[in-house]
Amino acid sequence: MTRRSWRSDPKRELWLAWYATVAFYSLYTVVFFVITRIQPPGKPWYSPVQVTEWFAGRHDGLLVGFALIFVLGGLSATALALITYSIRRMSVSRAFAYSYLILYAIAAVPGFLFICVAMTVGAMRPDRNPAVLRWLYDFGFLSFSGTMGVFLVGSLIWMTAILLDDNRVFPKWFGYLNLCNALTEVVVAPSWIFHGGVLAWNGTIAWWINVVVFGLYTGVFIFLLRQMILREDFGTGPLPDLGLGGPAGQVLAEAAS
Amino acid sequence: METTFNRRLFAVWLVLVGITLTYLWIDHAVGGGALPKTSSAVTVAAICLALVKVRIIMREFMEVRHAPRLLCHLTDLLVVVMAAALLGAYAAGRLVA
Amino acid sequence: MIATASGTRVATAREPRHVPGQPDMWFFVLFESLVFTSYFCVYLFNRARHETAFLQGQSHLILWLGVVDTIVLLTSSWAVACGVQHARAGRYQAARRDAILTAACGLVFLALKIVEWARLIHMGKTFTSSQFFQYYFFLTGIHCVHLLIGFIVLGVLVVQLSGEHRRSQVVVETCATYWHTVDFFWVLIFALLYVVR
Amino acid sequence: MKRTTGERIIYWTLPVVAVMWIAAFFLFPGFLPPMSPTWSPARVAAFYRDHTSRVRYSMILFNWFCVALIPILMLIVERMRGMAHRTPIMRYCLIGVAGAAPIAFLTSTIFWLLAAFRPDRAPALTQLYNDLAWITFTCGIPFLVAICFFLAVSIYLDQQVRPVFGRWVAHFNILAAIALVPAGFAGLTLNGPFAWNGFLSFWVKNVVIALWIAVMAVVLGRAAPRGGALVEAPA
Repeated sequence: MTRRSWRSDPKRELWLAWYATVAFYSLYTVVFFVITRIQPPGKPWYSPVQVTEWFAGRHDGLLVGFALIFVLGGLSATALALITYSIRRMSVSRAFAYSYLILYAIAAVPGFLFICVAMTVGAMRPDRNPAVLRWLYDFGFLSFSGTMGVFLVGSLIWMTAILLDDNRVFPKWFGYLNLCNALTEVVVAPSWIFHGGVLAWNGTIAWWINVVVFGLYTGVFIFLLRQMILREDFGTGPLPDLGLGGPAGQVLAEAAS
Repeated sequence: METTFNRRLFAVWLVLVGITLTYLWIDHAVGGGALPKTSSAVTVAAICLALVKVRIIMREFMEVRHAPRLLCHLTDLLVVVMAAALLGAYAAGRLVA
Repeated sequence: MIATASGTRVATAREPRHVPGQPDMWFFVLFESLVFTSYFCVYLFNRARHETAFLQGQSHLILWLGVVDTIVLLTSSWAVACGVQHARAGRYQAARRDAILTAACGLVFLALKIVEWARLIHMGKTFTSSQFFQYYFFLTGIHCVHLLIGFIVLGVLVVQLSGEHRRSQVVVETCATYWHTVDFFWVLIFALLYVVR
Repeated sequence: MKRTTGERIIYWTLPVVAVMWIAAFFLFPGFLPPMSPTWSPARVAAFYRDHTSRVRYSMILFNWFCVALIPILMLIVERMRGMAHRTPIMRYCLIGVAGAAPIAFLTSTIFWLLAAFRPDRAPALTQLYNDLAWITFTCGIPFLVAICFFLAVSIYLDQQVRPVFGRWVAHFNILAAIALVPAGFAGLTLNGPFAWNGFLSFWVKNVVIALWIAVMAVVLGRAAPRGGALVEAPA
């Protein structure tokens, strides 16, 4: 495959966005689970002294990991752009697509920028007053887990669009999976109330079960976005099925365009 | 109305209500008054009865009875998984306690 | 006996086999059931570790109120099941009446729930007052969210049954399937919160 | 009314916004030279006590006008309609980050204003607000990097005889994105070129942002809208 043929592929922007999406979610997982070890989350019941030890134990990880997010976090917009495109491809009003775009564009700041800032500020001065450090610790975890409305409403908008769509862009079961994901945003709300137990920000229900649902949801939508790109024919009617497998479908799409 | 009334669904409803009322009987039989005692027998019975009701609702109300075999098997599997998970979690909790 | 992929009906003496509603809704039913099962497992595991404390909290619940809740919701399920059969036979008036009856039962359930919550909160038993009530308010609350979504689903059902050009048996059955799911979640929650010892 | 009605007004808001930004930049006492992260809490608290008014008025100006860049970014998005793309994906990418970038800046002005609101509070708390403000301001670059990156990719993919923006604009955006990268690492050290008052994290980053706005203003002025009645190009 030469460079020129890649350039002339009508789906090149879609594929670029898709690979950037995969790259972003991989980076996100690696940073949050491996480099910063901020997930699974710290304990909400830690005393100021324990919080200080927690920060000391992952000083470099926090600073380097979140620096990576500070540099590359904007790639999150590629997933958002693809999803907006998918909704636009459906037989529903574009208002759904634009609502989704705006909701998730806003979500980036409280959804992941705040935790990066709070944890960086916490880690950069290990000798800070422990009570103030705990303030940053709470701010980081709660802004991260507790930014609920945008994801709740965003999932519901995507769900409604999928269920109303006649162009078969996504299977209907994925529409219902959006509802399951939206419900996890309801379930996480008690993390604003409890300092411990299953509903706290690190709790079995509010974190572990939710993260499994969210992980499944994310994996599924990345896969389905890939299917959508493979099936895309740049028309306005129903998306064709993947008849002869990936490459063949692509050739057909090129011939049609 | 005679022709449109579905006897089978009514019978199912009666059975479900009957099982629900059984709970009252169980509670009464075990007794306890103001501060009841713990009882594994009651717990296991309550869970099993609830799962029986779930299966009846699925088979009859949700019409899995007429559905393709795959769905029948999947819903039955769900009930089995639920039973295993719930009783397992209860047993594990008692072991740890 | 098994319906073919395109769903063509096989003329036999018995009813042909078909998936009630969208198969996609069954994905939701199975998936959400697993999510609820995980909540129940967490609850039962922790309950078994501190049985007396949980039982003490539980003794503040009124069992017969839970029984009434359950019967009301079972009745609503029965009504919507009848509605599906009416719709299948083309008796849309009757089906619509059943759908409204279902919603009415749902509203009674919701009212009973609110009364029960108000009573407990008045007694000082709140979301944060004890382990048992944490689970109680969480499980009844998340079920209530499903119930509220159910009212939207029933609204779709009534609209479907009202307009002649809109009627789709698949959508009718899909809506009914959702409502039954709300019902059987409650059956489990009732057993786990009110009855177990 | 045309699809381009009012675009020239949006375009000419840029000099006004630029004046406001420059005024606020010079008014804020902590930029020339930038406050050091090594200052003790007492010194930070003293700074806000001594310069309360200037901090407040400069940050109020930034608070008003930092989001005023959004219309300009949307003008770029409109110009992107003329690019030889098959899908609107790249425009959505840009819209997706165009809002978040000024909001991140807005958040830092809130922390600065909070620091100056009660300068007589415990110095440790004033230092906390000061740290939050500087880290949000310095490290809050993911969306700026993404704007440059998405714009560069869009221009590279715009393969037509007369592209909307010249190829050099894409190269420039890639360089700008790279120049912003060190600022993301400002939390790692309290002194040196990477610290928030360092050569890379402060001077390079902010000069690049200013340069980017100036360059994009020029190329935006030259890029005529496509597909409709041509508006005579300003500048």
